[in-house]
Amino acid sequence: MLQVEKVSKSYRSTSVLTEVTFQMEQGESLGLIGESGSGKSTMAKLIVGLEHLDGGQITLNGLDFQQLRGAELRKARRHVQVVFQDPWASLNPKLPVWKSIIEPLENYPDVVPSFLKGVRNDKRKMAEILLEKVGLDRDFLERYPHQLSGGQRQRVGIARGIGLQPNLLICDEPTSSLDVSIQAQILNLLKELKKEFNMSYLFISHDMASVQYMCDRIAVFKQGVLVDLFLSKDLFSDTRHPYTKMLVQATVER
Amino acid sequence: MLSLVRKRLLQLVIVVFILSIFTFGLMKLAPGDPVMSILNADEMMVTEANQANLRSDLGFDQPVYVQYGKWMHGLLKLDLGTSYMSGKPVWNEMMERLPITLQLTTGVLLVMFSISLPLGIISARYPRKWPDQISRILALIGASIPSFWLGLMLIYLFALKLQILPSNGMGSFAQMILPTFTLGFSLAAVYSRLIRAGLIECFSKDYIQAGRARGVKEWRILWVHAFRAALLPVITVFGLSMGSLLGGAVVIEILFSWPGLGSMAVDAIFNRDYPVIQGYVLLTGVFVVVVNLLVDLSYYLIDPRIKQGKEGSN
Amino acid sequence: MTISVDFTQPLTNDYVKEETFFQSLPLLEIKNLSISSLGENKKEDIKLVKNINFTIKSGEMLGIVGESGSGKSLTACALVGLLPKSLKVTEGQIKLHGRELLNLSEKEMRRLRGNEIAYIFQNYQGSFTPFIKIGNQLIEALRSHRKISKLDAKKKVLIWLERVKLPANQVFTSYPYQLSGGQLQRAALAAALMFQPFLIVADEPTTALDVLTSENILDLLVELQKEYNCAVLLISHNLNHVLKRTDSIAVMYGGQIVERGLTNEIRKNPIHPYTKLLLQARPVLSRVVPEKLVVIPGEPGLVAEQGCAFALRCPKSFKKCSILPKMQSVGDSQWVACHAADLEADYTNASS
Amino acid sequence: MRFVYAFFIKTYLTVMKMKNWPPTALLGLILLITIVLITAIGPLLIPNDPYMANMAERLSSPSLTYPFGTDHMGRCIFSRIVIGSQATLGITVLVITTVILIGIPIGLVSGYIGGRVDSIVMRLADGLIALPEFILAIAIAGFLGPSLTNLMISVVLVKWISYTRVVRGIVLSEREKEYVLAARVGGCTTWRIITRHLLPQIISPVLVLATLDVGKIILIISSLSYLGLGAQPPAPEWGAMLSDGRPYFQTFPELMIYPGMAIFIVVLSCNLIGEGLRDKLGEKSI
Repeated sequence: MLQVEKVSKSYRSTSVLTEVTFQMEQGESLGLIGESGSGKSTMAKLIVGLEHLDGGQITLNGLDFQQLRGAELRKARRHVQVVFQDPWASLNPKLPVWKSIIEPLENYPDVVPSFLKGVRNDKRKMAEILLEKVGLDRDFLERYPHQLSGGQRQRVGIARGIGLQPNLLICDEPTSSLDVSIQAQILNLLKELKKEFNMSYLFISHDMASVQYMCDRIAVFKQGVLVDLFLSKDLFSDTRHPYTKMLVQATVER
Repeated sequence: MLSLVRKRLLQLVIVVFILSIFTFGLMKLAPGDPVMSILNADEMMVTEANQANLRSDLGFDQPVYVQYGKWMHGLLKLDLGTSYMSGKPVWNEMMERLPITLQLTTGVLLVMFSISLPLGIISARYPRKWPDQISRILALIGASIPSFWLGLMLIYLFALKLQILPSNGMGSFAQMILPTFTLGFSLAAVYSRLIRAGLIECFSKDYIQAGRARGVKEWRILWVHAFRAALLPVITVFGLSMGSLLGGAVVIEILFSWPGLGSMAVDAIFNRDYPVIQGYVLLTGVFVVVVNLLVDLSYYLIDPRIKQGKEGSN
Repeated sequence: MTISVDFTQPLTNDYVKEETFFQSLPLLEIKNLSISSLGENKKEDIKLVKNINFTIKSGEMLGIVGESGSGKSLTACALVGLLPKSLKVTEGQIKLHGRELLNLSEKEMRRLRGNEIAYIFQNYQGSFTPFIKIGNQLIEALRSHRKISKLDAKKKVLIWLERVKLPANQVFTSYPYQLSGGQLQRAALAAALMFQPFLIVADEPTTALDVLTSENILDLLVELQKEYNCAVLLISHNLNHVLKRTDSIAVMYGGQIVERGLTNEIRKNPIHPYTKLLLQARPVLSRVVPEKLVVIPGEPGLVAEQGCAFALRCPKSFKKCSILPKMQSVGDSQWVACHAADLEADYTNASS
Repeated sequence: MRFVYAFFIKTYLTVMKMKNWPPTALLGLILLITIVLITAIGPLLIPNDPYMANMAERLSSPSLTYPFGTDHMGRCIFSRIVIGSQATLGITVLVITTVILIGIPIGLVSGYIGGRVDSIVMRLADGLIALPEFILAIAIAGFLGPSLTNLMISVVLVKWISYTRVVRGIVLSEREKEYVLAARVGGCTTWRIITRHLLPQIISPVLVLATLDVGKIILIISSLSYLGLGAQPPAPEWGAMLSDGRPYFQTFPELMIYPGMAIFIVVLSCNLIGEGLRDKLGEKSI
């Protein structure tokens, strides 16, 4: 479904990504792990076309985003959505929750996800169904972001992300700014939704334990280079890259 | 550092260029005939012949771009043309009047800082207490009062009623007091709030707390750690408000009959003495850009991060 | 100017602190401490920290664990007298070597800060004033407490930068923005340890740092703590860090300490439902990945106004939880404030 | 037009949603509303024709017929001040509306789309910023000749750029925020991002800036009129009235006091409101 081939990117002569290659299948979840500045978030922006490539190719469902322009690009983009890192910044503070949630659906009026059949013209009803999917009740429809807690905001962000029933949902550190007791809630929710909609996840994180919990495969980034790519069950294998071993060592409890 | 200077010098050139086109263009757009006003000023019989003579003397019979070229050429040699009224070179006339305006602005700056610095610091140390409230009310009044009216009222009170200060003229210290205070007060009112806001923001910064946690003495926190950072916004606005200072100076010079650059410009406007207006606008523009260049350089001295260009935008 | 540093000299402090005298007493004793926010009319508004008690001994590392709003950082700020102006300590005692800190004047408090209690902040960028070189800031701190010449101060600073494994001469002449997060936090560690304080308060010292850098910094903190036998109060929401390194733990929820005791005991045998859930709810690296994580219902902001703060989110809450549970000892070195713990007491004793 | 409509509706809603106004701002609001009312029904209030000269009663002291006395031409000062507010307030409202309608769209486009438009606008701004507002107004009035229209043109020319700069600055910082990225990922068109996501963010700062600018504009207009570069006699504009009265100032200060007070009160009420709005809406930067 997603093909990333020899992708390179640099900002002002500093190289952020160097010849990164990987593939993803439908329904699979891949974890990208690395320290800050390792290029994992840039990878996400490149995949949704928020940034331009310097070299290489990214294709989603056979479409090359870098070749598409204007309306065509918008049309293609609906298959990939993003849940952002900072729940405080990712919602427009001036819009009530339900308007934020259904915005993608407003932008793509001809997309009818299976769970919204029959209510496609009723915006509030759609927002209500989506909220229910992420475990919030209809009382939240009219609230503004500042009236929600961090965890609730992140749920709203997820509701917006799944509205178009995308093939690929990119989760960019979705729990890193949340409290410990909320992290588990969000991770469980994401895992359930994935099963329900057969979505693929690109799960970006710096926490090895979350990635192991969420993903089938793990890709380790170090300074823009993909140093290790393996199945989650092989995490403790001796053949792991030394850098991966260091990360595991730091995360594991003595 | 060097690249910053280069960038700013380039900007200076661009600004002068834009200004020159702007003033030259406006002069061409201007209604009324300068030739007529020159001749009228001489109080001679105006004939067709001496109109035509003067027209070609001034080069008005040539195409616009040639006139502009000539004018620019002169500009590079500091030749801004000749005043229609006095017949003297504009540059010389401006240089005669510049010291007067400088004397006024220096005085105003002194008044401004000696009022606003203590007021700003005190109200930042005791926010929402009475010194802060007083400075807030003063700031509101200062920002709302027309400076020429304040000047008139001060003249009425101190010169006419109490007769303790001269109402106009320049030269003596007593004659400095009313003009500098009139303008200094309005500006100080605004500045004291800026200094307060800057300081309060700095007090809330983590590094102030960190300094305290290391046991650094409170006066050092204020003067070494907070004040220096608070200077940044103050200096920025100082650069930007060079304008209000020069603009205010025009009114004050007229009000107190100081023969500075401002009153020269206003006289020139009424006499349609375009070369003088042109010269005045150019000189002020260059002056403001130079002051802002100095402001930018002082940023660099205050905050080394700017060297990296991290806050170089804007 | 470069100064050659003689590393053969012993790194003794200028003052000989009378440590032996205090050995028998706990180093820091917090009794019944409450912090409230003051409303507009200066009346007591909301109680943010409620009657907490704990002690730290010399050389001990105590971890305070809690989520946002649990009051852990406020407690730390109160220790050094740096609470924001809108907050106030309304009851209780903070005793360092038996000396009441809350009665000290601002001047005495300043002398104490840095010198006897050092503080390391979460936001490493905020630890140093951005436009002053690191070296000068460290010298400034030294000279705030000691009568020492600039040259001697510089020597001492360089030694300490070296001790925290930084390239001393280079860091000395750097501005904060020229250093990485890890380097800055090391420099902050040097600033804290320079005076060989009795107590270091580390408020989320590595939260903003990468995984590997965090580990290195915390390892260094432990190493130096052992060497100089000072106490450390490590505040963190990262259970992993706290479990790995501390000697004892206090778990806070909604301004109350709900459980405290030796780290090993609590790890093996958490009693308070909140502690239990916290330990289970986070993803842990292991060979067997659970299908589902244990979830704590609700949000950290959900705090019961009366009785047990956690009651509204607690799966085991019952009628009695509307009365504030008392802190009671469970075993030799573990205390818990929970009514449900009474019911389970027999079970826990049997298992441990 | 949709844009203009959206902007004013949203501004209105922003103001209406605000609660707990500080008392000083309320005072300013009440003052300003009173002044606007007086301006509106001014012709009904005035006891005398503001233009009618009566040399027999020149420079007379306040009386029942002439509440504030008469000027050097025997005209009723009170009537002239009341009618004068029409000129001052009318010009100011016209100028500030024009400035907003020019400044905001350019700022939005320049900030969000960037590229060549942005660099041209910014070079122009650099050029204009070098000239102090007041000096530029003097220059334009000087070249085009002293008149109210030229005065308005010059103030608009001077002021739009500061709105463009503010709007552009906000857009530059907002467009990198995650909610705008999320809107892009969610398939929003550029137009929709600008109107729906960015426009609401600039309303409060522009509102604050505009209220504070109203005061500044009144001051500029009256100062220039005082210098003789704005409203021309016999028009009853406050600044021009002050200028007219200057020669009689020593013997008859009332000529100066009342118009000056009028300017001061109007500007003060605008500044009180502006400060209240700034504190309420949290726009500390302006």
